[in-house]
Amino acid sequence: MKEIKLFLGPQHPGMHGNASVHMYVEGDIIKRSYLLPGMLHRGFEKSMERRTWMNNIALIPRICVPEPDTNEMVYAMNIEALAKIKVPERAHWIRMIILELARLSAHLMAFGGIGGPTGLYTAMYWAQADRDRILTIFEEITGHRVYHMYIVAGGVRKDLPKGIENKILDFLNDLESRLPEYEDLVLNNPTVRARTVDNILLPAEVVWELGVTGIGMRSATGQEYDIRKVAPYARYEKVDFKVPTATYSDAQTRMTLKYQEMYQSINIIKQAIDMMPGGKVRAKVADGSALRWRVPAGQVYSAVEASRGEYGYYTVSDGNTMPYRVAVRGASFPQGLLGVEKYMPGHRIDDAPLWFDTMGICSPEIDR
Amino acid sequence: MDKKSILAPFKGWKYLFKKPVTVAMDDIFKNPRESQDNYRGFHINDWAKCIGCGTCSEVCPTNAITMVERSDVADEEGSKPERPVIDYGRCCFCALCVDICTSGSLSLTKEYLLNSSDPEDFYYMPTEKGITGKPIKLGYVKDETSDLLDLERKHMEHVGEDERKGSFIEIVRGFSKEQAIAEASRCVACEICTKTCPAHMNIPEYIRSVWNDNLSEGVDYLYKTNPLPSVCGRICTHKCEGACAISQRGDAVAIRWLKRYIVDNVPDDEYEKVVLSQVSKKGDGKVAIVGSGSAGLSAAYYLSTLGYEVDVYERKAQAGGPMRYGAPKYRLPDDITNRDISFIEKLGVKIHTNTDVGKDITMDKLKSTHDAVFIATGYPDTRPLNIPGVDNKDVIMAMPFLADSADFERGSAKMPEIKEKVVVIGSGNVAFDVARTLVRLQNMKYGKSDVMMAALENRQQIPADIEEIEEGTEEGIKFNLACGPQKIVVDEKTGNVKGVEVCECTQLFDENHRFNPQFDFDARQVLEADQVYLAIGQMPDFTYIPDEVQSQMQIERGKIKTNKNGQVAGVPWLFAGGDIIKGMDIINGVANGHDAAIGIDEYLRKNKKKS
Amino acid sequence: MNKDIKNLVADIKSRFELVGEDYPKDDQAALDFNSRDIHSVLAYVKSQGFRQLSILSCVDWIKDNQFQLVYIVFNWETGIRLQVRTRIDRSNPKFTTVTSIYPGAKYYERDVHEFFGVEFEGNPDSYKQLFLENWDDMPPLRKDFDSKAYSDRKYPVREYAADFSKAGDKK
Amino acid sequence: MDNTVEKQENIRKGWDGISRFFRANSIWMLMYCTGCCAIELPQAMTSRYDMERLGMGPMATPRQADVLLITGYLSLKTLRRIIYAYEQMSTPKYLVAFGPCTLNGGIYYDSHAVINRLDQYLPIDVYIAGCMPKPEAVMNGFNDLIGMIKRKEANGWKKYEQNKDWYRKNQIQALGELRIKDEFHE
Repeated sequence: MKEIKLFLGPQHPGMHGNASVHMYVEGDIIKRSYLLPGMLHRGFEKSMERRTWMNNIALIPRICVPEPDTNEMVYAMNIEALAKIKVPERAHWIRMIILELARLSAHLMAFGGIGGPTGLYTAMYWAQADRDRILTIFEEITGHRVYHMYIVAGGVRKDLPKGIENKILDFLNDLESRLPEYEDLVLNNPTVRARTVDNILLPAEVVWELGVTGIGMRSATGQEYDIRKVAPYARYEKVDFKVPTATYSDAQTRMTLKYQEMYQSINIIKQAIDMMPGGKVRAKVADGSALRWRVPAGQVYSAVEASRGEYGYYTVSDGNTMPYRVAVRGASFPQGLLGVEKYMPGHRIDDAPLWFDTMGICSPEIDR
Repeated sequence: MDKKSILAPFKGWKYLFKKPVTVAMDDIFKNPRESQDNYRGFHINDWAKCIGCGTCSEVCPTNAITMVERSDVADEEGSKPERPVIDYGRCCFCALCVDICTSGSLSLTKEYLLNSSDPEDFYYMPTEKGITGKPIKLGYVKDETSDLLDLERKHMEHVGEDERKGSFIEIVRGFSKEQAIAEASRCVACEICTKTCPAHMNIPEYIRSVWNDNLSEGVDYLYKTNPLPSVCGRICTHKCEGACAISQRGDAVAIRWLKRYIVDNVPDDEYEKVVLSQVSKKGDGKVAIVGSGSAGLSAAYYLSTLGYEVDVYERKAQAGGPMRYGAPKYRLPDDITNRDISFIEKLGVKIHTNTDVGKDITMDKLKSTHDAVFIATGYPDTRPLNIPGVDNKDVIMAMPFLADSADFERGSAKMPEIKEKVVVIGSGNVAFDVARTLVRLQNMKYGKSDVMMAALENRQQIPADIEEIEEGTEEGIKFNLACGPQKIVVDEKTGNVKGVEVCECTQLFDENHRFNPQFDFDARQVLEADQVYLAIGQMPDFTYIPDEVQSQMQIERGKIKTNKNGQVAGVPWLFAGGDIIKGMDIINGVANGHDAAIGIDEYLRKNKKKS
Repeated sequence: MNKDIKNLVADIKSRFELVGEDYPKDDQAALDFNSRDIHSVLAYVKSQGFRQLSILSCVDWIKDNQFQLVYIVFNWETGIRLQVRTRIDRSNPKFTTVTSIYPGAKYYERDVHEFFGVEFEGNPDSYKQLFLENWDDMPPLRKDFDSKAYSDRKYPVREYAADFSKAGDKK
Repeated sequence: MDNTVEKQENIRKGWDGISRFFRANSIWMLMYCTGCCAIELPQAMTSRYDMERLGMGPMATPRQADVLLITGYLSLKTLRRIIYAYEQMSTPKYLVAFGPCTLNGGIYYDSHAVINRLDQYLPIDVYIAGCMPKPEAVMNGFNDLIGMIKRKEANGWKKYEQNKDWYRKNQIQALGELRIKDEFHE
């Protein structure tokens, strides 16, 4: 049969985000495929070298659109490690609430997003409506729905507004009661199951070969490979939560894990609200006005567990007011580039968007 | 397939009976929903508060804010007539501008609606009204946590009052390197201080030099406009700090101490290299300068960097004027003054001490041997007080006393005659100098002090610096404020002073803010004292100027009228500067000296061309 | 410092020549090696449980005329992270690929090649453009590349007509 | 004779009005998430803000779409594809630009990879301010566009046809060449 070249994206309803896959197909089967990234390349790593340590807070959330807070967190962690800042206790807990809310919002978006390639638009409608409530909570805490610029080096920018705890709890209880319906709607849906069960496999060897992290890794290896457990940050070591794992990774497993993680996030936030102490929320980064903050020289890497896996920044300071170099490890870089090249071939064309969705790929963080 | 999954789709029907999640059309279009309390929407700027410092523009990560000069905003002390303009084609709504705003004038509103097909609509100068013109609800405002300025001044070490009140040891210890860099990093480089400083010193630049730990560059900046940085680093009246943008909400940057830090920490040889490198050598001529205070020395320095031959005439034994004979040594040690003057002398300036113009050498002589004359003779005399009994020998004038005391402090004279219980009349900086010097002398002589200050002003009106009041109080000075001296009480038998009779001063300024003291003559009391010191102000002495020259000059209330470069109106070869044209202030003198040097240079070059 | 890291570094020291070391965090060590040792070091640490290459990055030390390659590896069992670093000449930046040890490095090497111009011998695709298209200047993350100047040269900026210098003009 | 011309003219006008009415109330937007502002589009499209109340819906292919949304910054690589997409769309076509990045570069004003002014390369009918615009702002922007279509003011596409050379010149200045072989992997 003749090999035909197909483009999936950048403008394609099945493509979430601005990226393109070049597929060479024979009949329905993908023979070779490559990702064409860079549509969202903005040169962040360069722009950050041109802005002061504080100013970069405006830039970094924009690297990953669905889950910007992880960027803020790793950036802050790096500065704190370099400048040896002791973050106030309360700030740790607030950060954890923010990060988990962000994880919920990203998971909801991805979970609903599965409705696109499977034709189950109800899932998307529900998930977006629930996600909107998280965004409203974010707006109240941080001042904006999507780009929060809230977690800053030394703590958080402002204390939580009064009474927000109850709003969060209300929402969490509501969501918790609705999650079983999502299970019925998506996970137990025969149409979806027909597409996802035993499809798009991710064996453990592949995980190690590519360097896939996050749900992909945990669904294949059966181990609690979660940075929140392995190398805890914020105050994750003090809350009690489980990391869902599995040993057989198909699209259905990965969705199920995502679904189970939402429960864990709800659980963590509830504990955090309960255990959060009072006190200050921000420590000083350096002397003087923000225009003149200097961070001591050094090179450090920090990573957090984003909804898609290990999200890290490598920060180099030469002791000046601006970073000397920041390198971003997007969580989906390995599976997005090498994974598409090596492991998308063999699947059917119509599974390509599904492949993308369940592998957890976010193009802005690949392109940076 | 089980039964559950068949029925599953119908479960969704229960939402028919629940409150819809959809936002109503009216809530989107007619009355758009209000944002949450913290929302970062469009800007508003309270013009009454805004000082145009431009820090918002400096911090903006998107370069969205430009400062535009407004013709309808007054150019006042402590502010710039500029206001921010925001380009919503850049702004990313991060609110860093709000967090760093020095005056707290900038805030964000809850507004979020702005659509247009005209890009010009997105370029906007925020006012109190907001971009849409609708009633405004504040969104994001800064709080203590989000503030990006450092409002607290770094602690400066002082000598404790017990140690200092018995000696003339310098009180302020000076910044360490860490402290200086930390203090320098508080500056936002708005340049409002530069505008306010009479000498227009490059303050943000030399603070940046401190911050970058490049002190010889700092010295270079200092000498561009001030050849007496060591002295000014200690006793300048620091108007700059009053104008500092940080002082809008916090402590001003310690500009004076940072200047002092630079000069104290640059080694002499490096210092000399910088100072001498400023010489440009092109002028040709000879200039006489009368008086070696700040104005005279400043003019001398800049004239000699321009290549002129300069003679400075000083009637006292040492050059420096009030730096030498006014400022007490606990504020300005002698070697500091020596240091500044020695660099000026290294440029070739000749200082003739013990030469009283008018007596030892006449003005006419000076005029004939020099191409121009610069007079900066200051306010050497104390203003007299016309009340009964002031001619007593125990009523002592401030300026001669300070000069005598200065000579004593440097070991070239005996201690002035002081008694155990004294009253100082006046509350300016000079009065405090007198009082605090007296505290020290009394402690040295009697082991205790009893100094009372009496002044017309009440505590809020005291013109002296706040540190003087605080430190003076710490040293044990007592105050009797808001009182007007009526007479000196003298013991008729011995002729000794017994005290000062004062009555209450009920009002100092009238409704028009003019000086117009009112007294309650019934509320009288006598402040007991063995000696009374008068420090109610100074005045000039123009007797050395020949009458025919004086008749061509215009002198009003002790000030000579000049053009902006110090050229005396009516007498083109004569230039004046310092206290006698501007009023008492060391930094005014420095500025006048610099201006006069420029004026004299212009005048001489014009003359050269003619001849 | 973490005890595991101490043992690990001692172990590495006994096997390879360590040029420098730094401990930016409790569970992180930054180790500098000669560039000839990098492959054996990476192969060794991979056998010691550092199964994941988190990122391969590059730092342009323009004053020293050197590029620094940084391999960040992670041990999921112990939570220890290593920065394996080496410096190479900046004027002719070449290195050998590590894809045989960490296959995931393939695209990171392309990334570093694209943004710094470091060539990786043995990585067949590393010379191809990945994120940029029709790029016409030096690799953009080099320190001597001025992105603002490039942007100004290539993409016009809007000049607004509104004049706010006096009262009454617009709004 | 005149009568028939007038008659035809009236018919044309009437037809024009009718077609504008339908155009304005059934806008298909091209599903192309070009930048970060697209993250609020799912909110606007789904049950919370329900864009379909304005008669708007997503469309998969450029040829059937009426409006192209530029959701934020445009890297060069996307600009090239946007131009492909825009030129494929059939007239009348409209362009809505989101956020500051399309106006004057936004936070990426100094980036080597992102253009500063979109109106140099494509004609824009409505700008929406905000980084990023809230769904309400997006909806209001669309409402404005609908009004403009009704009032015959959304004429960006005509401008593009008339000044194509100027646009093309700018496009080429930024992109080097407009059409390149998209085969970087081979």
